[in-house]
Amino acid sequence: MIETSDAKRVEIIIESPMEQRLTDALNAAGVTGYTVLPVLGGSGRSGRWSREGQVSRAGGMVAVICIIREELLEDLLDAAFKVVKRHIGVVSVTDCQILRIERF
Amino acid sequence: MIETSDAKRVEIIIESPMEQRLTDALNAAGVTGYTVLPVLGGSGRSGRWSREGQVSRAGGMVAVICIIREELLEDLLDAAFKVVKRHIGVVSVTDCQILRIERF
Amino acid sequence: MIETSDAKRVEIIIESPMEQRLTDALNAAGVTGYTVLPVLGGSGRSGRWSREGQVSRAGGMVAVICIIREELLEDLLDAAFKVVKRHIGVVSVTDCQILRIERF
Amino acid sequence: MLDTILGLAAANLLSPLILFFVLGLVASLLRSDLSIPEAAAKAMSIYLLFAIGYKGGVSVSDHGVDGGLVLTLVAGLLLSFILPVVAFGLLKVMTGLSRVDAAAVAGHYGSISIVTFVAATSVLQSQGIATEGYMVAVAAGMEAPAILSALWLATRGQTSDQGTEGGFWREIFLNGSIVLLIGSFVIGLITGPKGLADIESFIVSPFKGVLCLFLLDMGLVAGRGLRTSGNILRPGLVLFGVVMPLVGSVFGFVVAVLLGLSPGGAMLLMTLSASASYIAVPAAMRVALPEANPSIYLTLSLGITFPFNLTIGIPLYLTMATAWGG
Amino acid sequence: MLDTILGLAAANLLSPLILFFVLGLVASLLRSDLSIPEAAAKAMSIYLLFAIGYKGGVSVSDHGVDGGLVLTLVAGLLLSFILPVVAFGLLKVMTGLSRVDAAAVAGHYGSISIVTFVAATSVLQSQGIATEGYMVAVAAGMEAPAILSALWLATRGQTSDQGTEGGFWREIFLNGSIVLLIGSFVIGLITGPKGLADIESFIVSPFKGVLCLFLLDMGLVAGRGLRTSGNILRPGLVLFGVVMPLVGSVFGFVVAVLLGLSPGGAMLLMTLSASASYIAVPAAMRVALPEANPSIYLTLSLGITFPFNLTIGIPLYLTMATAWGG
Amino acid sequence: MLDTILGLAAANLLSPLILFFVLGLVASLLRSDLSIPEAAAKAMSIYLLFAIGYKGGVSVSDHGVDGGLVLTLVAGLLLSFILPVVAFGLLKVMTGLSRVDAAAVAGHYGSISIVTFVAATSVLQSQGIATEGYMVAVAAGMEAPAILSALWLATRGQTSDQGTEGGFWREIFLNGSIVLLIGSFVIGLITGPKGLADIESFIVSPFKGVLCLFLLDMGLVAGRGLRTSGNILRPGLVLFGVVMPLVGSVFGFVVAVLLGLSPGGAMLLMTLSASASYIAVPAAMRVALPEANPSIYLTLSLGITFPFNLTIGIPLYLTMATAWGG
Ligand SMILES: Nc1ncnc2c1ncn2[C@@H]1O[C@H](COP(=O)(O)O)[C@@H](O)[C@H]1O
Ligand SMILES: Nc1ncnc2c1ncn2[C@@H]1O[C@H](COP(=O)(O)O)[C@@H](O)[C@H]1O
Ligand SMILES: Nc1ncnc2c1ncn2[C@@H]1O[C@H](COP(=O)(O)O)[C@@H](O)[C@H]1O
Ligand code: NA
Ligand code: NA
Ligand code: NA
Repeated sequence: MIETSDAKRVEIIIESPMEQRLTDALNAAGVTGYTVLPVLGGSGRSGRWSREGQVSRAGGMVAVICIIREELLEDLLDAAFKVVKRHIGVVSVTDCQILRIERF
Repeated sequence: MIETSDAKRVEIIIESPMEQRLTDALNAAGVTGYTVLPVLGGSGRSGRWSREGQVSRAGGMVAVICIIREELLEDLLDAAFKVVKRHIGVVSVTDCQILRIERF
Repeated sequence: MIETSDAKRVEIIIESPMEQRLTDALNAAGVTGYTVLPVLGGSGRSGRWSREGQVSRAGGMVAVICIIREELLEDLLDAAFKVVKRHIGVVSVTDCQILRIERF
Repeated sequence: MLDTILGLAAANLLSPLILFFVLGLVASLLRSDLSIPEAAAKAMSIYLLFAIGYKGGVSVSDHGVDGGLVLTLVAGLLLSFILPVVAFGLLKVMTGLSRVDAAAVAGHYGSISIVTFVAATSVLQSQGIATEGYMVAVAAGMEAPAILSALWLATRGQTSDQGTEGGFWREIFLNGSIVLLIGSFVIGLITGPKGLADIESFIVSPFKGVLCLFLLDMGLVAGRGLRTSGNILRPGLVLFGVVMPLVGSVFGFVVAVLLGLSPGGAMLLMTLSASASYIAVPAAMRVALPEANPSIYLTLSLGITFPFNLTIGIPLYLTMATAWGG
Repeated sequence: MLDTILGLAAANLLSPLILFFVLGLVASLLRSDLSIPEAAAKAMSIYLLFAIGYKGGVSVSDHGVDGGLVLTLVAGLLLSFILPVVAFGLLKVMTGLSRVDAAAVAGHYGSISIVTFVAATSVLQSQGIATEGYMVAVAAGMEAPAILSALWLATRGQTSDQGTEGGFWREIFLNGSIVLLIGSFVIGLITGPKGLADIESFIVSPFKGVLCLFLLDMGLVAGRGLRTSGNILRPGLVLFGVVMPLVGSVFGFVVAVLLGLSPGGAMLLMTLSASASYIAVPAAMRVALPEANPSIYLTLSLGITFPFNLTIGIPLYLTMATAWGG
Repeated sequence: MLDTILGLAAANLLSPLILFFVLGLVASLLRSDLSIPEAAAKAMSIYLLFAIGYKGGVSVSDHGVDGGLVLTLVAGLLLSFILPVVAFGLLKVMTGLSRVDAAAVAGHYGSISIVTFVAATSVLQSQGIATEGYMVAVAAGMEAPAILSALWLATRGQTSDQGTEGGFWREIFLNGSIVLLIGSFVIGLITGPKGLADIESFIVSPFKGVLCLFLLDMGLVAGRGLRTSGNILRPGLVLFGVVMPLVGSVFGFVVAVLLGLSPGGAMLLMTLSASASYIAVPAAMRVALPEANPSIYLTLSLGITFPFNLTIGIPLYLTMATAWGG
């Protein structure tokens, strides 16, 4: 059977204007990769919004998914937190198994 | 180190025409927020579909992600289930850790 | 209360040109369904890319989410691995609970 | 008579409009990856609604509003209410569909396909046949009522427990295409020919070209539907998909005669009655009748009735309308 | 005098441009699901920037570059720097906004709304009033400086710790709309009327029609904002949203007189000073002043000031400019 | 002779088309966030394929189909098969690429870039030089065969184990751009000038303007590629990116002479042979040769060869073709 290895899946939902800063921070924290997903809309303490309601880049958000070796988690969370702390957004971490750990 | 708290990540894949009803139900169930992701296509018991194959709003689906405190899970699932029960779609729940629990 | 059942959530990030081949392989492996999410961009060993930088279908990626009964996991991973092994991309597996297990 | 139909049909079949639809159909049946981005398709449909609504309003402001508008609008609403009942009856006779599926399908045939309407107007135009500008308002009016009939047919006796609360009816009657069509119509009515002059080179000249691209996309979508769900189409269903538009067009014809519409107007009312919705109604059905199988009504409406109207129906209705008119 | 204003306002209010904006506003206040795909809206704004920048460049190449360009550009930069300070003062007097919120709002009013500018040019055009082609370059120049003032107003004393590193200023001064506007302007300047002839039927004839659809979308967005965040608009804020453009236009007027601009040019500079940004500045504020509440500045700029300028402001500024000019 | 080239090159370099490409290139090298939504870019490329295919078909229906079409088509297929072998040889000599990388790159140069082709036709048009309408069919024909050569070059001896099953070849030969180009060509052939009259103001007048915006996007994409992967471009590779188009154009020239094409036709065949794919081939390579590094072939084709052909190549090929032709 294919062997899998334990890892962490970090999902960060953040405002589009901060995307570049976040991914730079992630790279600085030593992650080997990440994936950015589009977001259609959402709701939170700062209210409800939807992609179609945006004239401005300001409004939108993106979801950044980053799968990492467990030992990297703390550095990543520190880096991510520095970027999001003054901003709206959500950070969640899930345990996962991955194939091809050597790639991470 | 940054401290994280246990929470639940609920992912609901549902037909676009039901999105508004679902998010209303979630709010009613007391969730503090949610995020809606676009879906390109998929397959299930009701067959295969793809975004580009849609002339009609009817066809598409969206993925609603809702991160909540564990104690809220039951109410959320009840609320979500009421909306999806007659409809196609998928509901899954994952354990996760989050930053800034005070925001949830 | 609504009863949930244990299942696995498999997330496969793969190049768009391979999407069809992957989903065919998943169907062959007996999955009852899957959902395809668009990807805006990302970064990995093969470098950084973004949707807007693409003239060509070649560049983009998609995220395929497949929720399955635990007993199906091995077959699915075998099938998925055959498709991705020569390609870039990431496969991760998470434990989850689902409603309406009978649909899977 | 017959040869006029055939002549028209032939001319129609060899027009760029139809040929691009066929191209799309063939491309997706051959599983080419040709596709129009969803946003572009939506933008084109917005353009078509905007242009046709506005031009309709302008032409009404030209000829002045008369009682005809109100009467025809009312007649259109009634047709939209009644045709689903007719369709439901036919379905019960011709197919083995469950009541819910039959009701959902019936709803589609009471409502209208705006692209079929647009194609019909562009045929009239190339034939130089005038028509009542307010027909676009009638088209908008006919979109929604059929949905009420469908729900009634589906839930006679017991009342549906969900989905049809207040919000539902707002969604139906304020759905994007109705609002845009009526809104552009009213704006055309207010600004009149002077306003049209301003934006003519945007909404008039490129119109047919955009319609070609849009029909290419319709062909792609219809083909995809036939490829993935064609197996659902039992002979009885396919037959219904061809017979129902003819029946609908007869209803439209009779009403047009009673109203004394111009040949052009009569032909448009026939086309509206003959056409089946694939936008407003499917969305409504997913919300209110989720048990109804969407593959059935979408494949039937898009894969059978739409192509039939586009190719054979439109020239046929035109011949009938003009034969009577003149 | 007054009746000219009213006459112009009336004519303006009944133009397709305004009416489609109103349609969008009404549709979203009624919670219709009418919407323009994001990609289509972005494509339209790219088209508008491309067309207006290019035409401006061509007209300059026609009349030759004079010192006016440089002087007016400098004056525009200064207005963009100063107006936020004025706005900040007014906000402190008229509203109870926190310093950060007030600074963020003020920044929007120093910067400009390109759609308001485009609407103004199309009014001038239909009035057959000529204008300095380089005003589009001035418009581009006025987008960013206000952001510096806003940050200074927000962080006087302590320096903001984050977001405003090198990358930030590149984002601001090389943001897409500035680059496209200036780039198209320069290309128009180089290729001149000969180049224009090549692409005229793309950037000139359909222009007004595209602008109608774009304003429809602006109406939808503004309406959505008012619906979801209207409650934020305390009377003081609403009043500010109407008074500030008037104040701004006076600044613009004075500067225009000092520069000796043509009536058309004066009217455009007034419109630029009166308009509030809703693209470049909000994005910058989210990065550099995340504590400022976006609902306040977006709703104010899009929901109050934009409609005000579009409906009442533009004819008013035009009357003032021409009254003085002639 | 030389001064004609230079004259043409200069005129070409100062055309809006090139300048907008340069604008895009500069903007993304400066890391501006200017970008065209993916859906809009795809819609524009669909528009260009639709318009150029259709116009080609119409012009053939005008002058009637002759043996030239078939002969030239066959010649084009052969060029597409052979050029990758030539490119592969050059790469082995000029660069240190692995066999797989070299084969993948070679495949791109056997196939074609439709935008380069479109730019060439619009240059011919502004020069008032006629050409064989069926060249668009030849362009479509040349897209795919090079892929076979590339796979053969990569896997000589051992056979690739995956990806190239039936489905693969359908993807290649029925890829969207081939189907749309051929389909529109055939429709143009059927409907002829009468059909063109219907949609002329959609596919003819705005054509050049759309092409400007599309080249702006190409510039943005090319610039992004150069910025992120420019380091991959060793001198040998860059040289190849300039030499190979020249070699290809000579092949095209010889074939054109043998076929006795018109100067316009010859220039287009040279352009096709000189241009490198960045749509069909990269996708095919990702599936069938995933080990080949996409940054190499995409950066080379988009960042070096495309700009070279657009700026220097096209006027050069035109001069050669006309010099011989007349
Ligand atoms: N509990 C949650 N679950 C999922 N997404 C959330 C949640 N809370 C906030 N979000 C997302 O984060 C954005 C900002 O949230 P907030 O900072 O609470 O305004 C929202 O628009 C949502 O897209
Ligand atoms: N096992 C699954 N994993 C992920 N998504 C699924 C699964 N089953 C169904 N879906 C999604 O839910 C939609 C409806 O599924 P169904 O109700 O089975 O037709 C499908 O089109 C998929 O997008
Ligand atoms: N650690 C990771 N977490 C999330 N996504 C990743 C990760 N590594 C790679 N990816 C995604 O997979 C794509 C290809 O990765 P690679 O094969 O490493 O070049 C990247 O562009 C990302 O979209
Ligand atoms: Na009907
Ligand atoms: Na201003
Ligand atoms: Na070539």
